[in-house]
Amino acid sequence: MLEIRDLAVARGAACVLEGLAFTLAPGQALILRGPNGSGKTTLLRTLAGLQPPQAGEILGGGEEIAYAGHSDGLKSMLTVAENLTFWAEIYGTRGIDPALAAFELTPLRDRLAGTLSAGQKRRLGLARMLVTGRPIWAMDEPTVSLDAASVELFAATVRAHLGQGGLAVIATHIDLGLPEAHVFDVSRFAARAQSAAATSDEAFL
Amino acid sequence: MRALLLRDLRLAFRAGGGFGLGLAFFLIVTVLVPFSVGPQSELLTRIAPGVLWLGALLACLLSLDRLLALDWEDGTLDLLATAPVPLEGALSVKALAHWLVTGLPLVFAAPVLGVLLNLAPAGYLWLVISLAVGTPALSVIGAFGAALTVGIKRGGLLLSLLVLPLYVPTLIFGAEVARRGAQGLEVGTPLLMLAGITFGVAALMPFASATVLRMNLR
Amino acid sequence: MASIWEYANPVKFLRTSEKVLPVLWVLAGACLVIGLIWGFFFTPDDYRQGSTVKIIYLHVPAALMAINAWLMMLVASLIWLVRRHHVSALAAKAAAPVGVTMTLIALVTGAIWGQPMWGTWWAWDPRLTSFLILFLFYLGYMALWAAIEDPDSAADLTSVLCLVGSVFAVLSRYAVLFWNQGLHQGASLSLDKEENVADVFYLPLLVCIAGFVLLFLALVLYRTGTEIRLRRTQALIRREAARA
Amino acid sequence: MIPDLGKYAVTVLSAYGASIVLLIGLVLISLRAGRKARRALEAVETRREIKDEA
Repeated sequence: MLEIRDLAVARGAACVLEGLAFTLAPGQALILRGPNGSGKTTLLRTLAGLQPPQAGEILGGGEEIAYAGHSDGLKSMLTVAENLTFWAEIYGTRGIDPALAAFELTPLRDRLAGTLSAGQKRRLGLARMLVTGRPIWAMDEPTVSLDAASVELFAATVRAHLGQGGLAVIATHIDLGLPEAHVFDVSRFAARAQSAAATSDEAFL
Repeated sequence: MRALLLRDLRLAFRAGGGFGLGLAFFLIVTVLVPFSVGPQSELLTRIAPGVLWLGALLACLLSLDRLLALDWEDGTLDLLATAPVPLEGALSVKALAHWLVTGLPLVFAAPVLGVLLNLAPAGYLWLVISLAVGTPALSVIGAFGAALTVGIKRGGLLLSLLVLPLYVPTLIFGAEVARRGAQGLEVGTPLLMLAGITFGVAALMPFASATVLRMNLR
Repeated sequence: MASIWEYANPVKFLRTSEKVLPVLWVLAGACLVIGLIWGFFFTPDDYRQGSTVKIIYLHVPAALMAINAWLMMLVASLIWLVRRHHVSALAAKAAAPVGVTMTLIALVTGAIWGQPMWGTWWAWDPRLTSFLILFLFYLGYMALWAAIEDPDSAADLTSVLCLVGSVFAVLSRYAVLFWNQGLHQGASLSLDKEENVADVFYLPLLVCIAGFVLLFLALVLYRTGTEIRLRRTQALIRREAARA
Repeated sequence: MIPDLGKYAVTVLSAYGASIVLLIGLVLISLRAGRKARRALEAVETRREIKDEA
């Protein structure tokens, strides 16, 4: 369960989105849409707790959320299995084999991450979500550099996660093949000029 | 936590850079000193403890900007900040890994380099002890500097400017222990002070480091 | 009585400082001119130090303000971290260059005085050394302000640096005292001995200290105003861009 | 006019000279930066007024 109420988020000193509200029940997914710079990344980072919201509240986030950003946080000098095992240990979960299998990384498990192709790296980054064991996935452009087959793998993984009562908030431009997901267009919530004039600037106006 | 420590150590050994570089730098600085002050052995004996401490400090400083910058660039810090480990703990562990990779080898290398500088026989033991007690503080303080400058492009020079004044007390007490030891004087007071700094810094500094790192991740 | 937090509003601060500043400038200038002329022309020479005793009218007030400026920055940083008043953060930023100049004056006059007294420009006297370290702290603080683009992050990070730096400055002070004792037993040569300075020296010194305090206040108020105007300009430009 | 400073004349005068140069320099730099900031703010504010009237 994830609920946000009247949320406003800021990038740097400028408020980009305001009045955001949605409720996500277990098993539901939300696709964030909006042009570049509309604030999808900022919203996801706020949901993940990396930055405080400008206004409003987030219920059910915090320790329930696993976040995947533009960068996968991979170490090129570690193997695929070592990279994944590290995150599994950090999150206190066991067994990386299901995650490797889900993204067809099992044959690559002893390769150094630095020798993977861009798409393979991304798949490894996404496999990390499976080892977190957290119910809510907040993902920023997860399908960048994935080919069609890998996008299908990803969609299947998300569907399986939802089937187990998980939730997902995904910012993307392409059709993921998840017709059951709700689409949420953030550009409707673009902050008006007055409030966009920077939250910390307010004191000086 | 243990996973993070093991990962950092493994990375340091595989990538090579961090591990050997500090030692090589320490060696070169030590070798250059006689070239700059002259080869008279009694002069070298007198300045050896201080030179070795300064060399160790600079070698420590050299690798500080890798402490967090690499994890910042590839997004690991974002993911760590959202993971179920307290950032204070993660930073302590990273400082510990930095010390194991940089500080500890310096402790073992120092007596060997002491031979080059004609260190007094009584000084070896106290040199090693003072470095063993003092260098952890250098890593922990350095982690604070790294957290402070992690978001700044080409922050390496700024990092040195910020961290070096913070190193003053550690250097003073550490070098004092080594010098007094070499002269056969009593070392208790400075050694206690040095240990006090190391423990105090290890206990409190991670909170400041985590605070500034969170500010930088926003 | 109005709460002092009202002055945390930048616009209100500007309006008030506009009124106070002319008075402060005049007072500071008057005190400095009177104090320095009095000290320079109308005080006798010390029987031991000769005319070099006249340097205390610059050295002591500058050294005092070098420390007070850092203390002021510490308080302002704490206020910013706790109450998040922008004026406070900007005041800390504005005070740093003033503080560093005061430290530099203390160091330069100390060195010039030391030349005939100790026969050397620089001695690693505990007090001089402490000021040198303080100087380095000021440099680091200012460099960090200059390196960060986002003004709020810069205020946050420099505030924490100021806090941590203060602890280490105190530690360094004790370390330096300890370190120099090890070299020459307690033979501390220092210019500062207000404790046993006679009245003839003391009164002009007080006037000079008042002058330095007032000058510091005037400079910090003025420079804080400058910082506020710069922030306001940026804020207005950003709003224009957002409306366009 | 100048009091007899004895053998320390150079010392005292250079200390006063250096300090006064530093102080005046600081004041001048502050004043110049202040004037520049004031002008920049005025430029933006007049631009805003013109736009508001239009």
